[in-house]
Amino acid sequence: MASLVREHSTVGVERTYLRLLGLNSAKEQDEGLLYPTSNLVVDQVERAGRLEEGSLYWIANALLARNCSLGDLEAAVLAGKVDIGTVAAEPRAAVLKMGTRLAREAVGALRARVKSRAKIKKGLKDPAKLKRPLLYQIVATGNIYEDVLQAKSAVLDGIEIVAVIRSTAQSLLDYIPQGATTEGFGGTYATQENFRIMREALDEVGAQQKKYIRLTNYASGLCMAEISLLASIEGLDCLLNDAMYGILFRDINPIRTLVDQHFSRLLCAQSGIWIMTGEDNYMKTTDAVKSGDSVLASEFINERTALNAGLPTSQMALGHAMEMNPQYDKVILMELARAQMTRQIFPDSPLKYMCNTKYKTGDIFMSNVVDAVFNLLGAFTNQGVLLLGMPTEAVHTPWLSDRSMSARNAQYIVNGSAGMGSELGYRSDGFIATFAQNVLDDAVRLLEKIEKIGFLKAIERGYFADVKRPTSGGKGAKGVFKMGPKYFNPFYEMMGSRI
Amino acid sequence: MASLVREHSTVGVERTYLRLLGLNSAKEQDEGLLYPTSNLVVDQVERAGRLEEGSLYWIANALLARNCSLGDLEAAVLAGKVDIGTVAAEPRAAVLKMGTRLAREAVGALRARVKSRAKIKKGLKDPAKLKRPLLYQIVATGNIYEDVLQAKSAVLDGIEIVAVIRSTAQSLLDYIPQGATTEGFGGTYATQENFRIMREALDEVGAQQKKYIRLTNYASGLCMAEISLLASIEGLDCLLNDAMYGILFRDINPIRTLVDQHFSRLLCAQSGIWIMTGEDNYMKTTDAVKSGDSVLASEFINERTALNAGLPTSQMALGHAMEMNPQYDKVILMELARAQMTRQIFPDSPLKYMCNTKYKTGDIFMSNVVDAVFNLLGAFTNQGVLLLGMPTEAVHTPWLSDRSMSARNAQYIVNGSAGMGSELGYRSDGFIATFAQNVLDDAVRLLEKIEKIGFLKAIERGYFADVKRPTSGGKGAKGVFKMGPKYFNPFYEMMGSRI
Amino acid sequence: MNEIDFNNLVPYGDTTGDGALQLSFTFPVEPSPKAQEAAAQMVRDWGFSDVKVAHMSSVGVGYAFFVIFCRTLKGINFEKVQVPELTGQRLNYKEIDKRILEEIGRPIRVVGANTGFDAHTVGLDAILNMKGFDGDVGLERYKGFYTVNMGSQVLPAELIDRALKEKADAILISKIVTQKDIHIADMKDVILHLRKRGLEKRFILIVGGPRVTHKLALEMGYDAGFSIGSYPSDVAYFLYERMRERIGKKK
Amino acid sequence: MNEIDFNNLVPYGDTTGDGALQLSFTFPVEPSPKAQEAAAQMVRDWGFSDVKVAHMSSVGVGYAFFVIFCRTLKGINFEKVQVPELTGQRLNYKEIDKRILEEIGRPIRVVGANTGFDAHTVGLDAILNMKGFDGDVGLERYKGFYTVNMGSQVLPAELIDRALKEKADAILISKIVTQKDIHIADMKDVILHLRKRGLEKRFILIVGGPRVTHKLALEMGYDAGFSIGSYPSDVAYFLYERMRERIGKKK
Ligand code: B12
Ligand code: B12
Ligand SMILES: Cc1ncc(COP(=O)(O)O)c(C=O)c1O
Ligand SMILES: Cc1ncc(COP(=O)(O)O)c(C=O)c1O
Repeated sequence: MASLVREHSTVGVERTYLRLLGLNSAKEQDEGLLYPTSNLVVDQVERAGRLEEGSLYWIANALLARNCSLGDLEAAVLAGKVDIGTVAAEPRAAVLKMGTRLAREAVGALRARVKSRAKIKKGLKDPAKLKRPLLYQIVATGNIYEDVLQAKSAVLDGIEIVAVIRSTAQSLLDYIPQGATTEGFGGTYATQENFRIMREALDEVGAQQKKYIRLTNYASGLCMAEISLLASIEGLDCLLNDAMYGILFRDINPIRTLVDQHFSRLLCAQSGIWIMTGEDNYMKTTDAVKSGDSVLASEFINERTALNAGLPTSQMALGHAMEMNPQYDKVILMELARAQMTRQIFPDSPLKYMCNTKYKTGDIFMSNVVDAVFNLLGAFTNQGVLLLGMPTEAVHTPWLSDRSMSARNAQYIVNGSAGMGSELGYRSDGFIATFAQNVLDDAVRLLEKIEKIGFLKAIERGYFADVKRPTSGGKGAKGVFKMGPKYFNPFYEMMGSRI
Repeated sequence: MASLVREHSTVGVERTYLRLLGLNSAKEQDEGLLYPTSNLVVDQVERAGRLEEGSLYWIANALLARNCSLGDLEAAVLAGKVDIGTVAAEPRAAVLKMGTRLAREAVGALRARVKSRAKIKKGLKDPAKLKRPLLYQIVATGNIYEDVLQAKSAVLDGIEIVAVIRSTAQSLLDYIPQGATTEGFGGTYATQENFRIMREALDEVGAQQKKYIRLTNYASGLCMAEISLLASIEGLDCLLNDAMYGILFRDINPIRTLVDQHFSRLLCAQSGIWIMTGEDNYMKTTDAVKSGDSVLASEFINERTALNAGLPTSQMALGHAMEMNPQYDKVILMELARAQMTRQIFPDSPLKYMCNTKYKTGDIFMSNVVDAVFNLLGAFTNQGVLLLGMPTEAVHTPWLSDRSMSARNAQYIVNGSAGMGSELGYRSDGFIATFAQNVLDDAVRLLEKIEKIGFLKAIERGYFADVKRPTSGGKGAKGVFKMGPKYFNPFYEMMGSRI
Repeated sequence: MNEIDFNNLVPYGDTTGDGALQLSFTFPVEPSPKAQEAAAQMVRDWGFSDVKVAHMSSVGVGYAFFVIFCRTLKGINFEKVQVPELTGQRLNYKEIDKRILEEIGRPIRVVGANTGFDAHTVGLDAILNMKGFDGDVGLERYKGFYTVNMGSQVLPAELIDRALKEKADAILISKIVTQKDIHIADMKDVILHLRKRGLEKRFILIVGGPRVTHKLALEMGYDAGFSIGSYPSDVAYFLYERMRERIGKKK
Repeated sequence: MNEIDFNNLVPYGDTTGDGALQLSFTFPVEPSPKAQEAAAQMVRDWGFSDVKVAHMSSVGVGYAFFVIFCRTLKGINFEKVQVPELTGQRLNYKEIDKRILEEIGRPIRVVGANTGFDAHTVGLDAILNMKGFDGDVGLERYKGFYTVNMGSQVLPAELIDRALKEKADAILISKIVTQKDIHIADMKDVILHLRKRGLEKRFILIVGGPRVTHKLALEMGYDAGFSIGSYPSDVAYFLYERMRERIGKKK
């Protein structure tokens, strides 16, 4: 895996470098669509067949050639007055010098932003330092302003992490929409401006509550690394980001995913962003009782790739979920076994534990009861983050009142059971211990098999989620390229990549 | 206490003896009221100043004097043709012989009834032998026929014990209404015919389900012993019956209560009826966190008085409840501590554990969540009977759908957590253990204080529920009398009283 | 984002003006496609749109239980809703006590009871007894009140006799059970007894309980109604204000 | 006990004919006696009686959430409710398989997909894939079916092309997301595409999903709709019956 990442770059990563330099504007196209400058530039470089030196190189080159500021260059690109791909090549040494300076300044600027956020945090109580688990809810109206109302409402009801769910089609878009958006499908577009609006709102309500409120979005899909960057700039705290989710569930090219992901995680590492992994998804399409081994194996893989990007364990919110059929006998014991096992295997991770969704029905009263059990198991086993369930899970994206009910449910149970984890111990030869041990054994066996054939082969053969994905197939494959011998990328080193 | 019971009888107990002989008819009075024959007779004997020999004596006397069958005598009483109080006295030896024969036959007949019920039970699975906890729900429409529909519904939803809640005013009536009733206030009258109708309905639905369904009512108030008898005759399985409830919460004379109760429990003992005690009530008027000691002390008192009546521990469903304010921190741990403590102190009792009611609000969604926690604690700590909560507890007596929701809640949790009790152990120096130990220590101190001054004094001084009740005061005091030197009562001995 | 229309205030689901609400009920027929369609049609006949039957399941004897989501455009003109509000400022007990002793010059005398069959004393006790409610002490604790709590199942005649005997300024009753509107009947009963004896104006009349609103209380001829979550100090403040009016210190 | 009136079937709370139901909704105003009165009045304006506001609490930003219980006399004439029902007997997979091979003489060819943006494949997979649903095996397992599952986010044109190529007897689509009635729009879309190409009658058309009813499916031009809790064998039986009709074995 490491060598794949060392040898490849992608259009997504290249665009991210440009955005890191500050190229975050967009150009209005036909039908009012706003197409990002970073996409324009990478398209130009690619068209010119120059991508194998890297986009940073050609930007530095253009700056030298035109002897202008980055701002001027950006304006010229937007005005259609310059094509970065066709600017004449300057002497390599000068370009590298310029490029290194640009990169150093960019990384410095980002670090400064991160520091300034740290100040805001300092003035407030940080729930993550005071308690486990934190309470997490989603907003998903499609309209960022309505989202703001709902997010504030959630916070006032006791929520500590707000996730803005993205519009459905976005993960397969190969660019990031621009500006504030008010129409979405099952969620709200992830844009820099939407991030900013929501961040401001949460800072405001957090200040009222004297409590730091975390904001989450998705660094996933074809713009994984770019989203991580915008999230770093706008002060997001967590990002859904998974080693295999895109490959398995969105049919995105495996190499594209691995490369984008490495840089996206480097960014998270330096910005203090928690990654939240997506193992819950394995349980949506298979029987959760049986998928314990793939969940655990995936957690180990996510952990490994995150360590490669320099992410400390404390920033790895590894995912798991309570998704077994509530009608099974002893289902609560099985869920408890899995939750406790995961806690013990990853003691320092702020584990992200997700409520039951698949077996929810329109019986909103029963749904609320299943969530109560989830809350209790989550609190008892000291999970890091509870993704709270909604009584109307099987009906619609949450209404204001659904979120409020869900929060009341969690508040009662989490406060009422505080300290329970240190009160009770497990019988060492009981049903729970045996169940957990079996999952662990199965996962180890699975990982050993994967180790033998290699990660990409394992994916090709459908070891995860019963889905087979060839290494060369999938969406976004065209945006992957082998770095040329002269490829220029000082970022990995500056940001402490271990690959 | 024991000597009080040995020296006193009451009109309630006397009526019970007559009913035991078979005098269960009633006479129509003004306004259609049906006044029981047993009341008529005791009134006659009392008016004649003959009560101190006991009602059985005078019935035997009348039979001898008139040389007729009991049926004829009953008809004559109903027709107003005879006054048992004024029938001339026959020779004592003959009366005693006749009385003894009557009593022996009566007890024999009752035992035969109990045996014939045992046969019905034998053909079915008895949930009490297969699992803990059993699921208990109330019906309370006021109309016995609507009650039947709702009780069957509950059973089909998985309920194993059905309680018919009595109409409010009934506990202070000094006679038992007669016949099927269709009007009640917050409940349905307890009558022999209503018992029969509900028993038949539950036997029917139980047979369909191949499962024995238990029926409960209240042996409480001024007709405590009579209800126990009718319940024995009609095959009820459990009775709410408490050593102090009537005294404290219904202001019934203490001696009346103790005497009635002893005979009522003798009946329960011989009929295999579980008594269910009312300790939950202490928590309704005081803060449940603080009333742990009086609950536990009362359980010890109920246990002692039940043993006096020959009730085995397996028939003592001692009561307790989860009634702490859900907003307290660690409330779930405190409730768990109390539930587990009670379980360990009374390992063989089918403990009756009651859901939270007092802190329920009109937020039916949250109410359902509190019930979920109750169900889990109840199942985890292996309680004998769960009195299931209702989402609409703070709103109205349960609708059909409320009961169904409540049952779904319990089914999921009880099945899902089967065996949990043997999976987890308690830390010996933890919050839970300490909390439980303190309650036990306080209760022991309270019992020691009571022992010093005596039970009646403790009641007079308000040791329980902050209520003070003088020994000579309260309702039904007039119906208590000291047995004369010639008082005749072979029942105690025949039924194995230990007093 | 839409503006809130206060002239036609509709429920809010997740978008201003969406008029979204939830219903649940049981039909006394077996669950079936026909039952589902009947439920949906009935809800549409009631005037709701976008009717979604989210859940249908069998309840016990085979009745059909439904959870339904729907919308409405028919809101309420919020501007025009009139409701008498208890204006009572909230003061703490010491301050109220001080004012009573200073301005009224003697303790206010109150007699309280649960009338009718109602035996739920917790609410009345919370207002009257020493201990109070949720940290707010009861009237008994005030120097500014003389309190008699007659407890439960008291007849109106007994209550009035006692109030006269105690020279009470105010009568407080509690109504918790509401089945078949028994609380309304019992509230009326007390008023009728007072009227019969020509005492309608004699006492400040207060009623409390979970289904009692101030509006209902006024309509029934009481001076105030206190509902869920009332504190003794709310009641104390109201009584203090009324007493000031009675002795002519304020109109 | 009252008799059930099927000509005016009303909800059942705890007494036949009581018409009892539960509502909940949120008002975009602070909780207050005025908000409570407004909520109660609105529910009365909707035609309900005995309106009990059981609960009012503040939601997040200070909106008022209500739980209300009330009654209605306005039921539905149950006798007159018309609903097409899927008559499908329930047979097990082996029996259906046997009949298909005997009576149809060849496997029934089906192509399935999630159309539009919908990526929820679990429901469709439950019907089509080997594994099936809740112990009931999927069509892929039958000898009597040839099954193609195109997965998610398939365009109508692609689906139809594939169905033609596979010489399919039936097309099965799944619609799970229902926000803004997208499931209806997507269902229409497939029909329009078929119509444009003159293929409306060519395939047996089946649609499934949690908010799909058989009635809705028929109205939209499909042959059948399958909702929550459908089993592969239900679908298999329906297809077998339709195929018999198509080959003229049954009218
Ligand atoms: C505790 C309780 C009991 C206890 C009462 C103990 C006691 N001494 O009070 C016991 C176990 C004895 C009991 C018995 C019964 N109960 Co009960 N009980 C309850 C319960 C669980 C809590 C009530 C309570 O204490 N609330 C806490 C207090 C603080 O709240 P509150 O009363 O609303 O008071 C506040 C305000 O309303 C206001 N307020 C109230 N009174 C007053 C008076 C004044 C002057 C003022 C200013 C303010 C004020 O201020 C208070 C503080 O904020 C409720 C369910 C529930 N959660 O509400 C059922 C409930 C009230 N009971 C009910 C019933 C039916 C009964 C029985 C009839 C059942 C039976 N057949 O056996 C019996 C008979 C009682 C009778 N004769 O009235 C029903 C009533 C249904 C209805 N809507 O009509 C309820 C709703 C339960 C249910 N869903 O079935 N009950
Ligand atoms: C699992 C799941 C997912 C998984 C899907 C994995 C997969 N490969 O299918 C993942 C995590 C990917 C996902 C993503 C999203 N989801 Co989703 N998801 C669910 C969930 C939890 C369960 C659905 C499910 O699998 N049910 C089990 C199956 C067996 O039931 P079923 O689909 O109803 O199928 C049965 C019948 O309907 C019928 N049937 C169904 N199809 C067919 C077809 C035929 C031919 C036949 C005969 C029968 C038939 O037979 C089946 C068996 O009985 C539901 C919530 C819930 N509990 O319902 C939300 C839910 C459906 N999702 C929702 C949303 C909004 C999304 C997202 C848009 C959120 C976002 N912005 O990221 C995304 C995007 C997905 C997209 N592009 O469509 C909403 C939809 C809201 C609405 N009413 O419109 C729901 C209701 C959750 C919610 N409350 O917000 N989701
Ligand atoms: C890691 C990850 N990314 C993304 C998503 C969201 O889906 P989409 O691919 O539509 O953005 C999920 C959903 O659970 C996820 O776990
Ligand atoms: C022992 C006992 N008896 C009776 C009752 C019922 O009340 P009443 O006295 O109105 O019959 C209860 C209620 O909890 C009880 O616990």
